[in-house]
Amino acid sequence: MKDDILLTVRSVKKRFGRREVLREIELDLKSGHCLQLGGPNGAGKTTLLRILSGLERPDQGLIDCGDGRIAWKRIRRRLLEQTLYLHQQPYMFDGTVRYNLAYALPNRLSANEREERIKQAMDWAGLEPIRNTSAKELSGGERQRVSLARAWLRQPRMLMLDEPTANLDRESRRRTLNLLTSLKETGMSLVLASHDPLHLSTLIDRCLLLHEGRLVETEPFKIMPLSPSHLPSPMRFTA
Amino acid sequence: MKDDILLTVRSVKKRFGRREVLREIELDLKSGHCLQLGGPNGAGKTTLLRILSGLERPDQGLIDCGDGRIAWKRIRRRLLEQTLYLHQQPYMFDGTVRYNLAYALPNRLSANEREERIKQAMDWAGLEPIRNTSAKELSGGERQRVSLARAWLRQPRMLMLDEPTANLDRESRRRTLNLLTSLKETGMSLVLASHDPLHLSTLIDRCLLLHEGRLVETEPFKIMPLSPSHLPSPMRFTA
Amino acid sequence: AEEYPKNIIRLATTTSTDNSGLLAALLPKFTEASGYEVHVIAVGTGKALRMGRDGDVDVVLVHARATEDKFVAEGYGEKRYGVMYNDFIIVGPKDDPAGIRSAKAVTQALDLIAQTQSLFVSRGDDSGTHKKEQYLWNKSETRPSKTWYREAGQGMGKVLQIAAELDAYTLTDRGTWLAYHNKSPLEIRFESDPLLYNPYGIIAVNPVRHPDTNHDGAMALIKWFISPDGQTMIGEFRIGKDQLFTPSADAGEFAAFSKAY
Amino acid sequence: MESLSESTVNALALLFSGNAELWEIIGISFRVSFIAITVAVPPALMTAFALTYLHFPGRRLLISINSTLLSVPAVVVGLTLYILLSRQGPLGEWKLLFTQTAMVLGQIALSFPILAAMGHAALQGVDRRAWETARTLGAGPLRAFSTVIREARFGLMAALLAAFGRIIAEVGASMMLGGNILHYTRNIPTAIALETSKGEFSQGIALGIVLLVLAFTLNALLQNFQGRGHPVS
Amino acid sequence: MESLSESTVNALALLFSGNAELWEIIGISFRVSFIAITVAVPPALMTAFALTYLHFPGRRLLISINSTLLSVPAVVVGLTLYILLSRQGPLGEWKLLFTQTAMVLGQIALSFPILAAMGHAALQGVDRRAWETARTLGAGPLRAFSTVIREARFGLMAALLAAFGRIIAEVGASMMLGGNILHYTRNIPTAIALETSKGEFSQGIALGIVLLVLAFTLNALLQNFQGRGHPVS
Ligand SMILES: Nc1ncnc2c1ncn2[C@@H]1O[C@H](COP(=O)(O)OP(=O)(O)OP(=O)(O)O)[C@@H](O)[C@H]1O
Ligand SMILES: Nc1ncnc2c1ncn2[C@@H]1O[C@H](COP(=O)(O)OP(=O)(O)OP(=O)(O)O)[C@@H](O)[C@H]1O
Ligand SMILES: [Mg+2]
Ligand SMILES: [Mg+2]
Repeated sequence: MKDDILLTVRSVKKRFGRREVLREIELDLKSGHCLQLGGPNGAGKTTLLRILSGLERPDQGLIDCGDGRIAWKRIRRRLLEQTLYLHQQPYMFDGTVRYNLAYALPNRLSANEREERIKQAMDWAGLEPIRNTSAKELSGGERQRVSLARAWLRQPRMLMLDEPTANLDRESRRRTLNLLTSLKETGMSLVLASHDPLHLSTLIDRCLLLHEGRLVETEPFKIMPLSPSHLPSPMRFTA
Repeated sequence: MKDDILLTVRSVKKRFGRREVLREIELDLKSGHCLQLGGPNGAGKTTLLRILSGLERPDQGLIDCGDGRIAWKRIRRRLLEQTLYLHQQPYMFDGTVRYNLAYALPNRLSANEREERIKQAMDWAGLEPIRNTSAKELSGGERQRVSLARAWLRQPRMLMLDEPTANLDRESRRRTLNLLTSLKETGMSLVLASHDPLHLSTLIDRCLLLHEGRLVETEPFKIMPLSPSHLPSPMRFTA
Repeated sequence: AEEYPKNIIRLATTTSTDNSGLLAALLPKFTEASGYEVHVIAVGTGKALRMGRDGDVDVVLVHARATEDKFVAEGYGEKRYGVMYNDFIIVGPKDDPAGIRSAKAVTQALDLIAQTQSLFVSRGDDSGTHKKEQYLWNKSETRPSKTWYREAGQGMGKVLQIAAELDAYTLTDRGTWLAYHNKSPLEIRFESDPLLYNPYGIIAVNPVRHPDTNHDGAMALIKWFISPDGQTMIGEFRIGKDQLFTPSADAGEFAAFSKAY
Repeated sequence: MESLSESTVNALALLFSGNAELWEIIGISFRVSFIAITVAVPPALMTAFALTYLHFPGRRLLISINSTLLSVPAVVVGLTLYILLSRQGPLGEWKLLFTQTAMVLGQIALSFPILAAMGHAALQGVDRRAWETARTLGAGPLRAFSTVIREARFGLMAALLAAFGRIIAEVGASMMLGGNILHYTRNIPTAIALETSKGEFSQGIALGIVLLVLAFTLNALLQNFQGRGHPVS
Repeated sequence: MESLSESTVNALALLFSGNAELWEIIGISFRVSFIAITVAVPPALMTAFALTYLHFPGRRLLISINSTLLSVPAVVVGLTLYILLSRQGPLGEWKLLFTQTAMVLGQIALSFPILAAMGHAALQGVDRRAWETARTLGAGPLRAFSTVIREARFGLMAALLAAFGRIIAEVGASMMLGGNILHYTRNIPTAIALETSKGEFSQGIALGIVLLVLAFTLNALLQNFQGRGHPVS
């Protein structure tokens, strides 16, 4: 299963107004790999993750998740099916914590299975005491945990994580690392945008830096040089 | 100016439904001091900061910011005048980045002064290139930077920072540290809730941990023990 | 599409016949006798005739003689049958500022109103009453002027209310007045002039033009209205002790009618 | 003149004594308006959704046109439909004039712009992450749509109430299209208009109060479903 | 029957040829409705704000009552004011009946519940952090209030348009309180009602079109101020 390429990205571009945020994105995402996406604020990390999840439409370029060249509409549907994007600021549906978790469950499960899995997710994320609280009222870290628990319940093929450990306390970070590690072992691919990758460093297979709208390879833990002038010229990567 | 006590908090309580989030908060905040507020997710850090900023009403207890015992309505007005609360997830007004910054300026300034200060704030936060972007579209880090720039423009007596460095890149964190250090030197008091206080460690005068609704003193960098059972019994602090 | 059932007759009529309660008193008897049900659509004379012209109703009962004749002449309606009449009156404030109580003729009454510039409220809605009023102003020597003449553009009941509020004169049919006079501070200030005669006619919509109207029903209704039974009932209809309408159907017409249908 | 309180009491007495004619009028009112709103809601919601989530040419124009439709007087709506449905009109074949169906059509035309305009405003107020989160959590477009609607339910309910209030109380179009025929198309507002035109004010007020009482009951019921009625701050 | 397009052309020709009587009617319509909405907006906004941001006993009840008021037929509003203002009524001294002032009062009563209910829904949709951020950045209650209103302007504009559309097009109350007196209180909707009651359908339609054209122009102007008309996603 490993080494399957789940996602191929070629010369993807995206602009907002007159600002070219992504100029030429080239990327291959392998099954069971974790890719760390670095870059300063406003570099385009969120934009790229959203494109890879089918939430944002690129202006140009090719994205292939196993179906070859198809129209964006179909690619979009495939991406939405296969990936899960974890918002940088998670959105909670109006309802209890339990409602928010149940939302992510696949339809085909039986009532018992659903209960079982929701219970597991709550235990993992420590949400049991607040299962009936309105999710809109949760603290920052609790929201982040609900968001991660939803990802675990959904179990997509690819997981796009936008700052998953921001707002989490130390214990939750440890658990998140464990969770992501086990998910990765099942063959799930992860793309991680984070300014604090330290907590998840054992997870990361490769580090990429978004520099002037291109992806450049960089060494782990040097992902945020203050002056990026010495960087190598852009090239293609296989994560 | 230093060592003035700006804020005295006595046995403040707050519950949400049946959950007692704050049980017995005792705190003195001195001018020019920085206090780090620790505690796991859902401990009540945000709730406490919001109470201290006049945004949330405590169920019980005494808060004194120099006027003695007065009705909550008046305390609230005083707190709103003297403190600024930096939301854990900053809110951007519908408008450009420039509009959002200008909002925080005191009214009494002349047009020239306003321009000057907005320019300084933009330079500091690196917002010049996106001054006319709609603030609702900003990236996570950019929002955080606008939020900090607004705090600098407002220059309150006390600053309540809720996860100010989450989502910030390395350079922005460095600048934030510089900013907060210089603000502190002018006599401003800071209360900082953060799961990543490392970046701001040189700033912190004292660390407090929210434990079961009470504040307990702890050593810097040990603020988040995984099992808080060995903690000392609650006591009163002067920060 | 839902077919309008054949036992239903659609009657467009003026508000005066409906609001006075006449139809509510008469029609159940007709239904009992004939089996037809009557849907009453109460609107102004102009609109009632318009509905007949477009074939949206089966029969019309209105009071605007000249317009009715034109309606028949243009082939929209079959034949006009006289049913009943009442008369118009001028009502006004108790103290009668224009002093029309002593007027000899209705035209003189109107002249007095104009000369004293007393407020006068007009229907202004092209109804039978409005047409009559315009006819009377034309007969008189003076013309309305904006300063004291108010065109309300509403039904008779509303105009009576407006006149009451403004302490103004107005021309009304006796039927509506009798229905209202208990609630109104106004009083009859002028009556009994041959020019104020107000006849009501009933006309079936021309089945040649509109084959899908309920012509049989329309004829049954007309027949009943002009039959001795119907005529008696019209004559016996009272509000309090006042008779509202005087039956006026032509017996010869009824005889001819009975022969034909 | 009968006093207001007196006529209120009389009206309620009539209502609860099961006066058949009154209940018939009430029944017609609610039947017609319920059908109209039921038919109008789905396309109006779709329109509101399209205006909120789809970029397409002429979008702004459509919004403008829709808000303009809000200012179409009911009599004009009634008149236009009247001309269409009259025997002479293009749809005269259907023989709908002076039936409840015609009233339903009129009320649909009246409620649609309100539902679409207010629905648009309500959906516009929902964070776009609601839609995205639903989709990325595996919801199909339909489920995501219903999730967004759920998030906007407070505003949508206001839209529903405003639209229902408008048509249940509307007199111009009902009068013109239904003809105010007793037992068939006389509903509460046309009955009120009739009574007041006869100068029977207290009857009119009484019917108005009946309408109010029923509307209030309905509202209270709906608000229970609505949930988020608590203040923001 | 004159065709629809023909009467449209005729109406517009009348409009632009400066037909005095037509423009007088238009003037009365807009004058009355503008004054009414100007008077109604501030208290309605206050109410909406209180419903959104203040906890007070009876809040839910007030919301229910307000939504219920949406279903009050215009004729009932008209009738109630009529009884108050008539000679026999408690305010008969003022001699307001059948004046434009009476029409203004009626339209205020009609627009208030719409403005309050839709305004409440719009304000409820604004993130509570908007208010908090404003206050904590040093804005006084008044400035924070106007900031929240600015954030909700899309929904509030929809409320304004709906309310204005309702009263500019409303016929029942205007007819009853104004009396449809030519040169004094005849406005567009009552004029339309009059024309159609005469069976002059094309005249009625023509006036309706005049109203539409003017409403559309007004809408287009307002939308320019509004700004956030772009789709959410
Ligand atoms: N919808 C939009 N309209 C206009 N500009 C946008 C939009 N979305 C993003 N941007 C801009 O594009 C740039 C890239 O944004 P993005 O959110 O991808 O950055 P990021 O790398 O995730 O930053 P951060 O580390 O701060 O989260 C930013 O400057 C942002 O202001
Ligand atoms: N308005 C509210 N209604 C109900 N519960 C609330 C409300 N606000 C906060 N809570 C609950 O109170 C607890 C404390 O919340 P608070 O936001 O203060 O935590 P925190 O210490 O800031 O957590 P984090 O580190 O995750 O930001 C949480 O469990 C939260 O769910
Ligand atoms: Mg980002
Ligand atoms: Mg918090």
